[in-house]
Amino acid sequence: MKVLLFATLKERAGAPRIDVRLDGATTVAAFRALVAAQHPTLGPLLPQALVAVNQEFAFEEDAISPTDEVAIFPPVSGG
Amino acid sequence: MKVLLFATLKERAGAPRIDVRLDGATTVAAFRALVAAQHPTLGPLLPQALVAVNQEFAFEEDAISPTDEVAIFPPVSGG
Amino acid sequence: MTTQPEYFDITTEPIDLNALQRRVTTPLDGSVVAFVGTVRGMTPGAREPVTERLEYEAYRPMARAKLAQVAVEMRQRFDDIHGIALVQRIGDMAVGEVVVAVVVSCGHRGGGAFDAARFGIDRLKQIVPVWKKETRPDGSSWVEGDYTPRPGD
Amino acid sequence: MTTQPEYFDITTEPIDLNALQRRVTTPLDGSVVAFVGTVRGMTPGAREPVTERLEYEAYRPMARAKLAQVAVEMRQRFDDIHGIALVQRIGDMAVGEVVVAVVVSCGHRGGGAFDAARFGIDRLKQIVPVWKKETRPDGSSWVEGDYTPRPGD
Repeated sequence: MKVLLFATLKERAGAPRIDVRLDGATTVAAFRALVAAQHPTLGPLLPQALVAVNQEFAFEEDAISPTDEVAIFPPVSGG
Repeated sequence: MKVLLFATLKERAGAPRIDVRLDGATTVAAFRALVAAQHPTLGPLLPQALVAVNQEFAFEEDAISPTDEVAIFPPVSGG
Repeated sequence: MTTQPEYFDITTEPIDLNALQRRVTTPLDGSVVAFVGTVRGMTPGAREPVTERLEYEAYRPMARAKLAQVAVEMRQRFDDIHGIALVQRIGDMAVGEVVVAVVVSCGHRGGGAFDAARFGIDRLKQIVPVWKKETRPDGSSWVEGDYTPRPGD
Repeated sequence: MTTQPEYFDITTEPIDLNALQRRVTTPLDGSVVAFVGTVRGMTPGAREPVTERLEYEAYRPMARAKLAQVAVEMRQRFDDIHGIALVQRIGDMAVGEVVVAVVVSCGHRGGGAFDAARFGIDRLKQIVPVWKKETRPDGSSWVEGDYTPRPGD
């Protein structure tokens, strides 16, 4: 699945989106581990990163399925 | 001396300024009585009216001299 | 550039909020708060609920001086604010038009700008010699102020 | 005309405060409060006191949805407010430029518009997915946010 990246994560990856292989539904916590394994360069940023699923903040036990719109980004700093 | 009027007082007098005869310095309280005597049409409005002397609010015992800039107006309602 | 820009005006021209924001904003400022007074057309519950127009007049030189006094009092109470703009429009205005603006800048959004703007509009309505006449469907009349100045005002 | 106009935007265009004021003002309103965030150039006491530019990016569809959520929360807390405009500018901005605006109308100056605007900017900075990169004389870096969303955010 395509995963959207913003700010520091986009900069570190060198791209606004990455591919993550996901075999069926999982949790945000497990998804974080998958991304770290498949994209080691993002590893140091993932523990503090926020995950959004279908444009809502998602928490560690929330579900992710391959058809969801998923984004990973640092805590927001707008305004 | 010329005395400036605003809002209800101007409307009642039919003019933005009136002449008030003043023989030397007096107090705001006495000035109010002089205006009422010389311009009876303003009489009903004077008790609640504010008096400004040289563009500062003036109070009953404050002095007025014939060379001051004096204005009479109702409580403000701007903003 | 001064860190305490000030702008006071009694004007018949429309009030430009973008221009006032630029006037008050210094390089130290990340926050600007504006209070804007507009001509309200309907006041549910009032005895005369519908306003068509308001006509404002001012004792201009005194009004300008009192705007400056309001700014002094704002700075006395809120010591982290930087720029202040106080503008009262006068003349004839229709429902929805901007009549008055109090615009204040400060460094951070948690600073004094919100409270300073609130104090500023309250104070302006107490001591700045401006009056308004209201036109309603049934006629027109002067709006009565309810503040009596005290020594020091 | 609705008495609860709303306007939400994530935009690369300059923010026009006059237009936002007009958008939120209904015939029931005599008061509009605007909080405006600007690019601060100097932050005395900070480790890196000088900012030259800020570059903002957003997760646009989510950011727009979160602006709408901020408005819902504003109405839940301040039930006398009428119009709400929430606009975040993104892209590259110089010191002094307007980055964000929270504009709220209500009937009277003693109503909820001041507190609603203050709540609105605080909440916007917590939950709207926007990030800024700061350029200083010595280089550039992303500004770190400090809020961790909770369920319901």
